Amino acid sequence: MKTLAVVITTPPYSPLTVTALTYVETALIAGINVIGVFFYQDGAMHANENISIASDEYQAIAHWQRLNQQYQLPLHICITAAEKRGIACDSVDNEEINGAFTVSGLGELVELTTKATRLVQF
Amino acid sequence: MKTLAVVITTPPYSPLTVTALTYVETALIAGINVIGVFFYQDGAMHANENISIASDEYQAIAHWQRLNQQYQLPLHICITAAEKRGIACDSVDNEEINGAFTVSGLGELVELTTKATRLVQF
Amino acid sequence: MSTLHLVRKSAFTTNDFAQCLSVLDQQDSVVLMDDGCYNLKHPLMDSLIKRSESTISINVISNHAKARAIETLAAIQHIEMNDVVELTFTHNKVITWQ
Amino acid sequence: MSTLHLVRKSAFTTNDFAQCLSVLDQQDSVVLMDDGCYNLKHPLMDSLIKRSESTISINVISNHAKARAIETLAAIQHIEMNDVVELTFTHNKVITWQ
Amino acid sequence: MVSSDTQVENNLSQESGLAIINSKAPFSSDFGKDALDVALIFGSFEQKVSLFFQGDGVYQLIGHQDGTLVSIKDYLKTFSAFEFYDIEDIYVCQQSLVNRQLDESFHIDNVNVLASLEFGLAINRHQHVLRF
Amino acid sequence: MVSSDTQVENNLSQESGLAIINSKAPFSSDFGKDALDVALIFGSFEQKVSLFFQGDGVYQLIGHQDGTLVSIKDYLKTFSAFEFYDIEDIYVCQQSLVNRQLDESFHIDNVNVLASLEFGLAINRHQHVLRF
Repeated sequence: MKTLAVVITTPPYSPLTVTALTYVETALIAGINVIGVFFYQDGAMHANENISIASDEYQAIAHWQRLNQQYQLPLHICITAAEKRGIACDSVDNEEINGAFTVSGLGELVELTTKATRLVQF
Repeated sequence: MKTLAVVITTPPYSPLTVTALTYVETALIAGINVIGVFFYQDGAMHANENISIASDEYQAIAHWQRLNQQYQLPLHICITAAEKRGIACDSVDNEEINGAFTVSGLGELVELTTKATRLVQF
Repeated sequence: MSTLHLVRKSAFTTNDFAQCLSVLDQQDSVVLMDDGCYNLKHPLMDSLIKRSESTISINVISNHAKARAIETLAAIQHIEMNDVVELTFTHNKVITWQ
Repeated sequence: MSTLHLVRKSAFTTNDFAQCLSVLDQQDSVVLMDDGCYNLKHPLMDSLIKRSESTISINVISNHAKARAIETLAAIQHIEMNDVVELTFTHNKVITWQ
Repeated sequence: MVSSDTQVENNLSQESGLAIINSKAPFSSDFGKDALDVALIFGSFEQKVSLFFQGDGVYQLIGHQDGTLVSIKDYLKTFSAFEFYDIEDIYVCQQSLVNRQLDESFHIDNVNVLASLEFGLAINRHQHVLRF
Repeated sequence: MVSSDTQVENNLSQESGLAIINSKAPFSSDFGKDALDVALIFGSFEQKVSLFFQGDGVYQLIGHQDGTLVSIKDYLKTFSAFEFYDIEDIYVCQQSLVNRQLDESFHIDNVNVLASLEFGLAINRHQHVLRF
């Protein structure tokens, strides 16, 4: 069974994130088992519920949400990276964190890396 | 009269911001009239009230606040850059925006640039 | 033990591509994507193509090159994202140079 | 019409320093700061020092070099941040290469 | 006493306005768009602003690009509004074009191709400089 | 049927664990610290992790640095904890050192200086690679 884990380090407003998203969606369509996406460094900004990108620009966060719903794709946000970037991760039912994302520690990256046949970083 | 305007493009968790802060504080101590600091691009993240940096690391935001209080240094945050980075700028009495910062448009950068003898970017 | 190298940076601006080339092995493949597409016109590409006459496969994502109006070279394979996904699993590992 | 050039990037990684040098004028000054301090050991520095025997002043922020354990060269002025502030006003403008 | 000749020379050498140096390629970061936003706001406030393209920044000027192929809103199209904003001074570094094997054919008119020396001198004619 | 010799060879060539390539200088971004955090967590979960230093990343290993001079918490000191976390495979690219006129003297012990070919082969012995 081909399993894939992906690490995202670019923020939602970076054009480079489009490439990462296209790659992940293409893998899902091809039937690859994407066991999880881990958002690290500036990638953690994806979980910020307040991010507002001009409506005529690429809506990376909405696309990740779509993949999460359509394919039950797990989206893990690194808590340390998120807090450093102004996403309050302390409350249980946090309004600031986009519901499609799970707040995780780096241990989740170990988990994904150990399980995945391939690890790809963007 | 020597007047100085400064543009900050690096986020509060970047070590490069230490250099910018040291420069601005040194200018203030030297009696230079720093007419304003404009936070653009990732610099806009400075106004995010939720940012939490480990207590043993450099607290850039607290230092900017200090300069703002001690020298009445105007700190302008670019609204477009801030919204893109998840800082909600819409409400009047916004709890998410650090009180030391003023939400401004790029017009403020024009104003500062026109008035300043020198413009320095960090 | 082949490696898939995803090159995302312009060699005209940073040295990431040079670092990639320094560890490139004979069975490896290179995919130029994002600003990595600009490397098609970089002097480092000539030396890579000469080396690749052996076994290294060099690819570029068509849309990424076309978006940037970059003419491509005959020695380079044009691929799409589904090919990148396939290459991910036909190689033993992936290194992203960004 | 002199310019103060603040160089903050390593020339071993990016081409910002090379771009700076390409527009450098005879009356200009250069300040190496942050990772720009690494450029003291870069081949581009030799050519700059040769040129600077004329009038270009080359400076490095002491603490920034010391933090990085970089030995400096005799041809280079060691300065502090208050010197940078002063240079800001003794030159007509500032360009930051970052 | 200053002679009128010297005065003319002083006026010519007067540094004014903002020079924006673009150093990044268009489709991998927001830098080009961020620089454009600054240029347009200066234009709309009727402040002098000139654009310089150097290094990978020259890729912002090349013709036949299409950001939509990579799902990017193509801000380069807005370059055609420069005339409307009275942004008339657009300079590109010749050496950067040569290094990248690029022709001097651009998607906007009136781009001045300058050798490094002249490129630097053109920047020097401005009072302030920002680089993106 | 597989001979025991071939089995030994297969075991030797078995790719396992994570290789982390460090490519950034220590005091201008969080990349080195972010890579270190990943390395330590792999170590604490008793997963094999090796560290590679290439390009400006080699500056992370150089002795006599002092981040406190630029008000930066010196995460390089934590490198001395590698042994405690059973992180024993540390490789540095010789060519990167030579280019930067750096001696092979580091602030931690047991750093393996490798020529480019061997450096690449050492990376290849891992199943996964991250680069910071």
